[in-house]
Amino acid sequence: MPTMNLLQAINSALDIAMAEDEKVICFGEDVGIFGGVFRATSNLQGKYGKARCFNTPLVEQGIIGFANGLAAQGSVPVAEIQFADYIFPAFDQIVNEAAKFRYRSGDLFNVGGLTIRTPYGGGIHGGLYHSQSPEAYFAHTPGVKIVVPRNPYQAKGLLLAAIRDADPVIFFEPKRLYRASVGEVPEEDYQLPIGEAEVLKEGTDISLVGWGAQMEVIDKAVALAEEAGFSCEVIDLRSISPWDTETVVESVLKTGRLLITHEAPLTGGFAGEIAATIQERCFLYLESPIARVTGLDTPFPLSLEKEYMPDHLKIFEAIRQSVEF
Amino acid sequence: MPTMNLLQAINSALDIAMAEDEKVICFGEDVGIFGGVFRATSNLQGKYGKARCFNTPLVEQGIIGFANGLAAQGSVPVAEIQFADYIFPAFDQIVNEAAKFRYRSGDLFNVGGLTIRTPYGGGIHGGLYHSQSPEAYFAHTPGVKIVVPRNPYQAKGLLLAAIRDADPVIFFEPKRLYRASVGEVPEEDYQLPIGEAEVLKEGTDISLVGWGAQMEVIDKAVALAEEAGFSCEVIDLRSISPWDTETVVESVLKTGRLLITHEAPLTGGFAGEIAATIQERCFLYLESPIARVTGLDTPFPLSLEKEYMPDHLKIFEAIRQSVEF
Amino acid sequence: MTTQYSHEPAFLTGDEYSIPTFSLLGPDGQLYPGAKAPELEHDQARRIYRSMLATRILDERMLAAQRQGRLSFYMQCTGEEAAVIGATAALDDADMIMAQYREQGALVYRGFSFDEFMNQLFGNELDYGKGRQMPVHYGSRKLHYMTISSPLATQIPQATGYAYGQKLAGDGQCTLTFFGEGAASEGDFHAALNMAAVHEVPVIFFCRNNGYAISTPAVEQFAADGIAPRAFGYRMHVIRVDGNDILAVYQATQKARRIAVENNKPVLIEAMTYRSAAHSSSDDPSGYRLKKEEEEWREKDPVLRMKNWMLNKQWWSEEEEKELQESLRQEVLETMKRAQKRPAPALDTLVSDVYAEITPALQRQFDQLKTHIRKYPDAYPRGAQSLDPDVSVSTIDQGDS
Amino acid sequence: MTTQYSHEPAFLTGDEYSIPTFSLLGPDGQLYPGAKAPELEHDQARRIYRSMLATRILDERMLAAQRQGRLSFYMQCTGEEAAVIGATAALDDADMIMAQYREQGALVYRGFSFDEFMNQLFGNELDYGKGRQMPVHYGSRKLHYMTISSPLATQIPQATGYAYGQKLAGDGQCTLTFFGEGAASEGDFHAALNMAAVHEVPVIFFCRNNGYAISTPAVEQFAADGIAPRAFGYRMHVIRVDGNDILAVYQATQKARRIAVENNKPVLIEAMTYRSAAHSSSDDPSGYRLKKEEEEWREKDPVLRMKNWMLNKQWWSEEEEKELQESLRQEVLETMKRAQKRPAPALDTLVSDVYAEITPALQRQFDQLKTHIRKYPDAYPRGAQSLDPDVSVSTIDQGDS
Ligand SMILES: Cc1ncc(C[n+]2csc(CCOP(=O)(O)OP(=O)(O)O)c2C)c(N)n1
Ligand SMILES: Cc1ncc(C[n+]2csc(CCOP(=O)(O)OP(=O)(O)O)c2C)c(N)n1
Ligand SMILES: [Mg+2]
Ligand SMILES: [Mg+2]
Repeated sequence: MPTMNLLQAINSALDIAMAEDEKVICFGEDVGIFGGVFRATSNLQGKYGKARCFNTPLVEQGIIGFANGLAAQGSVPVAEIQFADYIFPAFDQIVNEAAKFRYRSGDLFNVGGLTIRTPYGGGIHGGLYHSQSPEAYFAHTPGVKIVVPRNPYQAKGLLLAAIRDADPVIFFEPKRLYRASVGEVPEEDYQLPIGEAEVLKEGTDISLVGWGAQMEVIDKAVALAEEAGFSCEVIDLRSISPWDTETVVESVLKTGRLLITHEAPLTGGFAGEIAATIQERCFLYLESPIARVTGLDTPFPLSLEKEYMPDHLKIFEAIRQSVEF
Repeated sequence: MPTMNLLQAINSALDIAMAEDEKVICFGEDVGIFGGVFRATSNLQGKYGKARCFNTPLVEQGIIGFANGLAAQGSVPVAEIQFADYIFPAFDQIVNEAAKFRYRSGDLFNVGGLTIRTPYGGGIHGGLYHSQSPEAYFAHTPGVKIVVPRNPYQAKGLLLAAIRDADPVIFFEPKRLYRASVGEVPEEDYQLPIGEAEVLKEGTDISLVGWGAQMEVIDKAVALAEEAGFSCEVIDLRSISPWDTETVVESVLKTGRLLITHEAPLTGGFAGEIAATIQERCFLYLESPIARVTGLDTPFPLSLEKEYMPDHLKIFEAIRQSVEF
Repeated sequence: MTTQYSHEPAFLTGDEYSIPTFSLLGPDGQLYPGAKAPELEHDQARRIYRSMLATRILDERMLAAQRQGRLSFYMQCTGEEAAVIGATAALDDADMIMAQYREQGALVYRGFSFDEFMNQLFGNELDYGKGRQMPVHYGSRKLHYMTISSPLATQIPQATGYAYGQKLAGDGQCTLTFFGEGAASEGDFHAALNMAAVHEVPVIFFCRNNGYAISTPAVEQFAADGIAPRAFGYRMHVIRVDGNDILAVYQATQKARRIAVENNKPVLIEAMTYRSAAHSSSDDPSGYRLKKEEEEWREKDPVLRMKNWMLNKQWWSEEEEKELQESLRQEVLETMKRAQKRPAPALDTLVSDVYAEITPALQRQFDQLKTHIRKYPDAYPRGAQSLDPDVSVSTIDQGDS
Repeated sequence: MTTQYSHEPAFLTGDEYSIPTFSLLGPDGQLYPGAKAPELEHDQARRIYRSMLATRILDERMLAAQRQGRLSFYMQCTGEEAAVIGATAALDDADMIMAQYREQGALVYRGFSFDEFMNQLFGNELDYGKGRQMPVHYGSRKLHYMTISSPLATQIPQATGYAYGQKLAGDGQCTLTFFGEGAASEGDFHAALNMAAVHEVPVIFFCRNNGYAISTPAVEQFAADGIAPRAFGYRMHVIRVDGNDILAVYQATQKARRIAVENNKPVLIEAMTYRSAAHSSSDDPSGYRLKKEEEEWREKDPVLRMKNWMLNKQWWSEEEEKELQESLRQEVLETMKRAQKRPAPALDTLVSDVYAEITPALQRQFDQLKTHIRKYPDAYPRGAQSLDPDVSVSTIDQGDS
């Protein structure tokens, strides 16, 4: 099996989707000949022509508005927003339009073909506007799905599933891992399921839940924790919306403890939703408070990024506190 | 003391703020001579002139962009977004700009003078786009404050505080109560504190937390609950951001049970944040799972609005379940 | 373009270029001297006129019904029938229309039945939109009419995208999007026109400049002479047309369609017209505009103007007029009664269509809701009846209250 | 405006009006025949030229420093110094400038010291922005230069609002906002210009049309002949100017300022220029444009052009040039070293300025963080040193790695 980094895996997924279905159309700022500022769309314009892979003017609300219309027409747009920090001008087209298109029309029309790809997350010295993790904003929006892959293999399989999914999907790509994460990825077509979490490691003392780039951080924390004698169960949520409640419930019924981690600020972050749901579903089984290890309730900083990030040490400390509660 | 409805209370607050400080400037779609589609800005243009109270072109991102600049300059803009459902085109100017203005500049510049007023909520046969309660989207955004009044007295005192607050504030007005809620409101200037919840009623079996129009619904539910023998403590959060954690913690430490209610969809709604925080802070004192009574995870409907709404019966049932857990 | 240099610091002021208004039919229903009517066959002309009249009467009756409390909300097309129907008639019936909300005339023209209108207005079980949106949010897949969405201007970049898809599909269709001069202030408008020009998309941007956005007059909406000059900013074909002149609108849109479909170029049309009625049933214009102004525009009424033209051509008669008016009124009444009597959509429409398939979490919420409704059927008469048609509930309020 | 009628269905195509480019100084540094230089005193001319040179050298050195790994990111103004500095020099020093990110020349002109630049670039304890934003996000309250924000075009409607406040304050100031031709595609641009025209706001919209938005060439950004024709859509004063011609930019902006401040009218200026360097230190233009094109533009270099003009006027000499270049290089080096050595901002800058006062919840989070850092000082050298300057931590990585 060939080895790919996360960008190559995404490029491979796009290539397969475009080759298979001429309705698949990729566009966004600088995605044309340049292949995107991260090069995720490299060579696609050359292979499939300017009509199917092109630069757009610099206007996110237009990109998603255009994509919504294109999807309603029956095409399969894969729109790129250059950084997740710049998705907000398109917020109305996503939250009021894409998410409500099918519902409001009684399914006369839908934008199920739509996929929005966007790099998210910190740890790259990006400061306020090249680091945000806005998944929770969209998780409060019934009608869109949200997917976050943790490595190249996941990225390819989940992106192919997202493009073919019958609903609009926002696909958040952990840009810190674009080149850093390398792994075996099949050359061929395959899909991974949307809406299903994956248990990466079984354990008995505590369940750790995360997604995307945070899974790597969890792994490091688990190494410390296991050394300290704590047995951890690790779950990659993969889909934030819909999220796989049952897998998490089942795990917590077994371990009695739960820790959730994300980079976004604590308040209103998606860990809150998970905690609220699990305390209800597993009330009698919880042996300690559900812990959240997240970014601070501040904008994303630069010089003190290390201090801000929910790293393996913070997770490890929270594991200890939870188990020793 | 005169009697006012909620609109009159808001109008009175704006009048006082504009009379006191000529830097206060009110604008938005139709707020000029017409006084806004709900008439909250009635007579202000006549009294203070077109330069200080005016119609804007129909562009929410422009309204808030303009307001941000005006606030940075030292003025005190009070911008109206005609319906909270239409705040999303301004999402970037709020979340990326207003909320981060002070932080990113190291306090060289800030938009503390900014207040955004907007009517929110359901129960008026408004369907998808005249009913939304988007407070949770903003609650995940450090740097803006969020205030929701429950009645005319609160509305006037909180709005005056919001206008004078050193930080940007989004002021969500429960439009269902605009004319329906009537009460005594002082003619004069007064302020109510932002960031402080109010305990409206003490009780011993369960704490009920809500805000805005939902407080009226809670009252109805409490009437049923007390009849059934359950003693309820009622808390109006008033500010969603920052929210008064300590008051809720203190209450739950006493009652051992918590129910939170809002109109917005369940998943990612602000009740999740409260539940997550309280299960952590009050873990050993909780006698039953924290309950959330909210809208469904769907867009806001029309014909079946009654079925959708988190009404007094749903709250009453949840109280019963919680106490009898 | 080769750059031209100048060595004088001269500012253009925006008044360099004035865009004339294309018009054929005068307010009296006579062609202007020198004006030439477009080719318009007898049948087509009658289809157009009947649609205008049907729209006018539907609006009159439904506003009255709203006033009687029979429905919660209504919006009239009154005064703008020529703009909307003239444009629609110039399209191919399979071209996509993405409208704002005040364009029911387009649907009438394409054959949306009064029953279909009423089902939406009353949000009953037959409403294609399953009773989820406010009245006037029509949509029809078979008539290529995109379901209306309340947030303004969002449909404009969507129209660009839709038409881009049509171009790739190569089926020779185009998209026409209607919007008001107020909505044209939104950022989405700018995005839509620029992208359409850059990507050479067969889309027609049709602006109904009716002078007001709710209470805001056009002079507080923009400083320029209307919307048409914006086309210069995108290098886009543009024409301004008398929106109350059905022949001019028809011909301009026909030509625009040709530019769109044959040259793959977007076109902007600005139709100068007037919102003769209130913004909606919730609005009262007396607070912001003069009766005199309204009366002046009534002189230019587009329906009367076409009627006179038809009478002149002997393509129409007063008897036909009377007969049609009566039968339309009758039809409105009957279809309204029918629609009002129909039950609300089934309870599961509350949770279907959020996603293509219901999610497990939402199914859970729905199951809880059903249990709750069965416990309190009286409090949720619609839901209760949907769950169990035999249940007797104290009050059923069909339609909106 | 009185309506003009036409009875022919004629479409305008967008090519009706071409906007010339105002220019005075040719590429050789000579005035064009017939061109008249604006009034520009010796001292002012030298201030302008020294600022251009300082900007050029700062950019050269800092890009080199970035290449050496001394800082994480950099963006050059190279090729656009005349546009930026010419515009700034035409303003009153107390006018507000709201820039995009490539306008460090404006700060140099107003007297931002190299120390101040370096503190921001290295995000150290003296950075006014407290090390929170990426390099080049400068701001200065005393120099009336709004702190840069990365999201594009957001500053444009803010400039309209800021200038509206200036108008109400009646202090005779205006606001100038810089933006790229790419950013002008954003919805915020449309909102800003329209609102400024409607509300008669003293704001100057200064577009640096440098041909590219990262890799996207202007022809894929808009179909029109540049940004200037958009002014027609708002009925706004507009001028297009050779952006590499300092005299033309200076004079055009002076006149624009008069229109803004004296008539309370917004003005759009489009400066035709070229981004001679890469988009940023992260970019490599060889993937999307030809060396040949870059070379052609190097012929039109704005700094050289002004230098030649200054030499001709004997307002400048090669000796002065050499001396200034050397001292500037020296200064860059020294200030860079100084800034790099300074510690990072104190730990509490992580949580201050979110709100005017820290909230109890954030204080709680911060207290927990401090406890954690004290437990693992080696993992957080900056935070640990800030908490306890005496602590010895294994690695301190000042600057960005
Ligand atoms: C984004 C958004 N903002 C505000 C509104 C509220 N609103 C509904 S109609 C309207 C006026 C629209 O005016 P115009 O576009 O001229 O259309 P007209 O009503 O004149 O046909 C406003 C402000 C809305 N529906 N959507
Ligand atoms: C809203 C937003 N979208 C995308 C970006 C990413 N981005 C940064 S600079 C840039 C190109 C800007 O081009 P232009 O406005 O022409 O300015 P120039 O770089 O040429 O000076 C892009 C796409 C951003 N910063 N903000
Ligand atoms: Mg209008
Ligand atoms: Mg550029």
